[in-house]
Amino acid sequence: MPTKNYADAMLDVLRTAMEEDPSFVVMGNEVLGIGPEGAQFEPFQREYSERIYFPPCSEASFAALAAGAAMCGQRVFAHLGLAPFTYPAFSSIANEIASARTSSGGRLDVPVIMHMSHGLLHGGGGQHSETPMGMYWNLPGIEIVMPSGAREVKGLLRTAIRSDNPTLVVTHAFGYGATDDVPDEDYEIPFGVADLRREGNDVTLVACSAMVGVALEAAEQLAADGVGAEVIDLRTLVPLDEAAILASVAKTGHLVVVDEGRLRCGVASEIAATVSERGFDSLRAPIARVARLDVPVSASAIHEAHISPSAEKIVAAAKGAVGAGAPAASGG
Amino acid sequence: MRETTYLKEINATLFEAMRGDPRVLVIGEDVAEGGPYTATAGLAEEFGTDRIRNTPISEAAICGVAIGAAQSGLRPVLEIMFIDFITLALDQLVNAAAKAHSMSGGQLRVPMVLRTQGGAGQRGAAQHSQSLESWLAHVPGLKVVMPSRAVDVAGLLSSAIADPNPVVVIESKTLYFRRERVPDEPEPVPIGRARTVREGGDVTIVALSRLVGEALAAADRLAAEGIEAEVIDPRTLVPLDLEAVVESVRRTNRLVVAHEAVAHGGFGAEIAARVQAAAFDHLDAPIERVGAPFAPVPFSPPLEDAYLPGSEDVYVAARTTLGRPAAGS
Amino acid sequence: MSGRRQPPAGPAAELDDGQALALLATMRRIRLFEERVAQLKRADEVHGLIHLSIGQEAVAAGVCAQLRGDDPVYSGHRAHGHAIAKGAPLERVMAELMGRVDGLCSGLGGSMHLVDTEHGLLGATGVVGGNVPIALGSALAARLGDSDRVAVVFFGDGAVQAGHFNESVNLATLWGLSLILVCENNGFAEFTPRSAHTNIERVSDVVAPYDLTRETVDGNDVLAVREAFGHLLAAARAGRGPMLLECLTHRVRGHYEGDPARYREALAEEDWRERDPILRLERHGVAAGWFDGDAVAAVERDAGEAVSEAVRFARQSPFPPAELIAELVYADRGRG
Amino acid sequence: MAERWDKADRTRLLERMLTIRRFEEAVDRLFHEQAFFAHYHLYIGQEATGVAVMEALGPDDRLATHHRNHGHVIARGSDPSLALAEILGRDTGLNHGCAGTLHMSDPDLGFISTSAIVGGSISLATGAGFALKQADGDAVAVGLFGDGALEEGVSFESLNMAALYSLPVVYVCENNSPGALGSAGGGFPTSVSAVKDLTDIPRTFGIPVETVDGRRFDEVHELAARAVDHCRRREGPYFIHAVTDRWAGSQPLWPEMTTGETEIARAYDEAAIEGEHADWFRDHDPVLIYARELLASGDLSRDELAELDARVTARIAEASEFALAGSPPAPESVNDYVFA
Repeated sequence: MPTKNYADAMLDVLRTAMEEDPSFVVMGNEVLGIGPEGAQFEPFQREYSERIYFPPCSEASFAALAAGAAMCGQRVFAHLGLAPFTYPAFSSIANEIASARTSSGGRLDVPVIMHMSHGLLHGGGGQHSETPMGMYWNLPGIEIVMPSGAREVKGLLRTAIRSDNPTLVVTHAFGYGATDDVPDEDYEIPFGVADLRREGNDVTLVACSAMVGVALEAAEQLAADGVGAEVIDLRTLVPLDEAAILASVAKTGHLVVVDEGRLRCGVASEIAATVSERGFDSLRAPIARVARLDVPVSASAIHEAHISPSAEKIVAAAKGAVGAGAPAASGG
Repeated sequence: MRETTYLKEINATLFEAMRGDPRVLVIGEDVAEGGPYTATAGLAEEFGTDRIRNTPISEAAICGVAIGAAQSGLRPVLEIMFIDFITLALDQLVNAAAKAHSMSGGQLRVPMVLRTQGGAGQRGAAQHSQSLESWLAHVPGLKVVMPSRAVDVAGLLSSAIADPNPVVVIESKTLYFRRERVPDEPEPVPIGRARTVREGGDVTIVALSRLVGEALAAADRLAAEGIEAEVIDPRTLVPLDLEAVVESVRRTNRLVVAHEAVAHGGFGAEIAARVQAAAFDHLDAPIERVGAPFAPVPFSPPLEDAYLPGSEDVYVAARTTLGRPAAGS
Repeated sequence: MSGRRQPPAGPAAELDDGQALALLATMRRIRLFEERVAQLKRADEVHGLIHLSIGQEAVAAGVCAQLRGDDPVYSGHRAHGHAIAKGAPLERVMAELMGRVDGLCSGLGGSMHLVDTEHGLLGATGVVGGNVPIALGSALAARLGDSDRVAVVFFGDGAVQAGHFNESVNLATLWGLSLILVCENNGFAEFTPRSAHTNIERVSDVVAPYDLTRETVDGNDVLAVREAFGHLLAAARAGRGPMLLECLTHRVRGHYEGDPARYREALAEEDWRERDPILRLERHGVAAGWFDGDAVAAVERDAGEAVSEAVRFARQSPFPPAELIAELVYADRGRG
Repeated sequence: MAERWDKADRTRLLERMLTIRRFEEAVDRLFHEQAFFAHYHLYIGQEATGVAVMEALGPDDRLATHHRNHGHVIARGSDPSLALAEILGRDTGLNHGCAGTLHMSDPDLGFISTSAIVGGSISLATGAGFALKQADGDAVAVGLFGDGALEEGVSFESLNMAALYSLPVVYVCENNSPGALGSAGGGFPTSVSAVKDLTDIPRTFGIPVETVDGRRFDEVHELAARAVDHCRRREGPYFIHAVTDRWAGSQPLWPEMTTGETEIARAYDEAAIEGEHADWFRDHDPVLIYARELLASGDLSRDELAELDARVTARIAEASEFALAGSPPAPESVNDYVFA
């Protein structure tokens, strides 16, 4: 199977969409991130120059523009940039896109594909390092996709483009160069179906996006210490595969939720609350959340490491849970 | 004791703050005319339109103005007419106000207050009814308060204006006009302290804003059935007085968290996640969360009524957590 | 569109020899500082996204030379030059870029978020145009405090396409605040030429509906920048504002360090020597007899030493303690 | 252009304007009878603009309207019964009661999502124009909004992009601020814009723009037809600035029918025009202005006018009955429309 990076995987899907749908449009600057992979866009750009737009610094407008076009049946892949740059577009996303279908009584579909890059950038500092999924998923009406690798990028993006709902496809800003074995042919990964990446009997590690890799690394370390960790890649946050998490917790009795977003009111909070409610009888120890510390991101590498979830922190949280020692319930 | 309303207390607090401190100014759409709910009525007459500044419908810019004014020594109180419109100012609030102190290594301070109101119940449909406190609580650097009664809105707004940080005061439009009796000399309400509204030993109910009243109504109904509920109003979401909740749960061993916002990803999830960690061995039953379903706020009255959590939902949740489900639920 | 309004008459900007040399020194310091930063970035000694203003030094120098220490200044992601020109110590700027505790922001802000309240630099933002309304707030504070401080905000031409820019111009005009908008129009918004972002060629035309006082100058001519800004500043100081100064300039480097900048042609070396604002002032100053070749060489030598010293200073400064970040979330040191 | 209309056309157009007027009066009446509760915005005083713009459009054109949408939906031809049922939150309404007054839309007639966020309709219409330009054909997009929308940043962003990409969007700014509370202090068009002439904003972007008296059907229609034609020919966007005197009964925040319901006899009987708002009925009411034109041209007799009014009134009475009789949506249906 060919080895491809995120950027290849995205281009595979975008190319197919361009071929299948003559009205498909790509809009956005640095669609494949701001790293060296951006160069991979060039042949694609030459080939489809008529249907590729580089919009002005007008996030509010071009998010709504993509949605307005979607309401007329056109599919636009709108790359909104880094996640913190989507704040200027928040009204368009929250007020216009998320509620349009409900507000029309189901008479209007908004099949817009919004794409953004998220995560700690190793020096991105305060305004370039956001992972605000805790905010986006408190917003009914949008499907949220967080691929953990190039293989997932390809399958999930394909599903997003075919979805009749607004989708938010969130790739890690550092991931574009990450490679995987990715088939050449098109395939879809269904939404709402988590991927059991590793089996284990002692503790469940739930993660998405780049944190899946970190959780797998932690699972290796735990295995060396005799703790069997099960790793679940959520793949989509909305819809969320609660059943997969609950089934795993029923087996292991212990849960560590890993998230690169912030702790308070983050993705890990909702998952912890849900499992503590619906998996109450399975749980043998408090659920631990390993998430980003609740502070603005500092430009300092030391601070960034201090606030980031890491394999070491996951291992400590998992051991804390399994050992039923002190509850490991804080972030960072 | 005197009779007042939540809205009158906001107005009176602004008058008091402006009289006491010439650095305080009020900025917002239609504020000089009093705003749609008259929260700022009369201020322009006393303090002039230099300090009570009407603005264009430009939420992003006016939030930036408040930040810059705060960084430069003023104490702006910015009104965003509906919390739904905070989305338009979110970049300024998240990327600038919340981070300025930290990013500047402590050099800058942003002592601004953002007053806004949220909640449904007035048939405002999907864009004028939301409860978005969880988003704001997700942003480190902001403090977030959510008063549930007149005396608290006065106390918390006053504390917010005095605070050296950006504070978001989320009012409830459905509480504005309710008549309340308050002491003539109310106690100050510090940011970060919960209030035990009702004591009880059987179940703890943590409720936000409008749901405090609903929780009390549920508690009365439970009391009639021999169940004593303790009702706690955190009043401040950030920083959260977690200890008050955990202390109560250690006694009652059961917890219901109730708010009007969408339950999924709501502030209730945060409380539940923290309490299950801090009081795992004390919980005798799953924490029950009461919140809105995962759908935009619908317009139609029966739909909106069904959508909005109320005392019935709190009651059912309390019965459930006690292992004594209400009939028919 | 209605014709451009004439800038208000202000006192003519007198320039003495010392001031001319000071302008040269500021530009040279910025240039050498940034060239060093580019090296240090490749060596991974400075961190994060780095945006250099090489080629645009005349704007920072020409504007800041005339400001008072208490005039609030705001900048964007390309802020090194503005910070240095406004008086921020070179070594503390360098330490900030290297993430050290002696940096301007104790290492928490980094390249895109330089703040130096002591020298009136109240903020730099990584959000395009995000500081324009904030600068307006500082101008409002000056007005309400009966101060004649003038707020200045630097931004690139890309910021003009963001909605909050237009909202801010409207507000500033409506309230008549002493704010000077300084646009560095380098023809590129991030990676894209201006023509791909708007049909409006000049930024000064964007604000035409507000009948704002506005002026467009050659931003590579520090004397022109200084003179035009001097006129605007005098009027703003007298309470007449807001105003816009558009400086047409040229960004030599890519959008950020590491940007392969394949989207445009590099300027030929010869053309660049013609336009380089530093060489231009050197040529002009020597010809006009303001200073001689020795003075020019001394400026370059001093700047080089200052930069080397800044690097030495920054390297010996420790990284900030991990706990600092939690302490600085709230001004009252409380945690959320 | 006026001569292109025959008697039947002009009667139909007046009927449509009057339908909006009677519809809005019914909305206000039903609100005061507590048949519904919501923050609502009436279109009274702007009927000629809405009807003229819709008349210039074809069936494939797309529209984005805003919080003051009732008149646009009716003018485009939606069934008043379904529209009123929507405002009353009934399952029988255009949007199953999910939209109400603020978000009402009729996708079958080309409406996309109706935003109640100021400036939202400008950005969504720009998107519709983007899609229509990509598609074959000559359909155009229309964005309807008030003058306040030009204070929001998203509007500038959208106009810039429409000009840049040469999108077929007709922007219709209905400036109803003259006479409004905010302008009392002397500011025009609103108290909170520094722009002396709003048309300078689109002009800056190179978008053709014209101001028109929004009370005059023929003038608005002539301009709208030109604007639509410009967009059909794919020559880029066009901006219509239609100025109406704000209906005297309207308060900026909460509408009040201080003018009372319109007596159609005011179209011909000067004696019927009296009271505090006589000026408005005499000089500014677009429905009466058009009715007077028809009476003067002989297209309509007084009896025919009375008959028309009776027909419209009966139609709206029927709509009210339909709306009131409609069943509310099932509470569970709140989950039905979130996702496709």
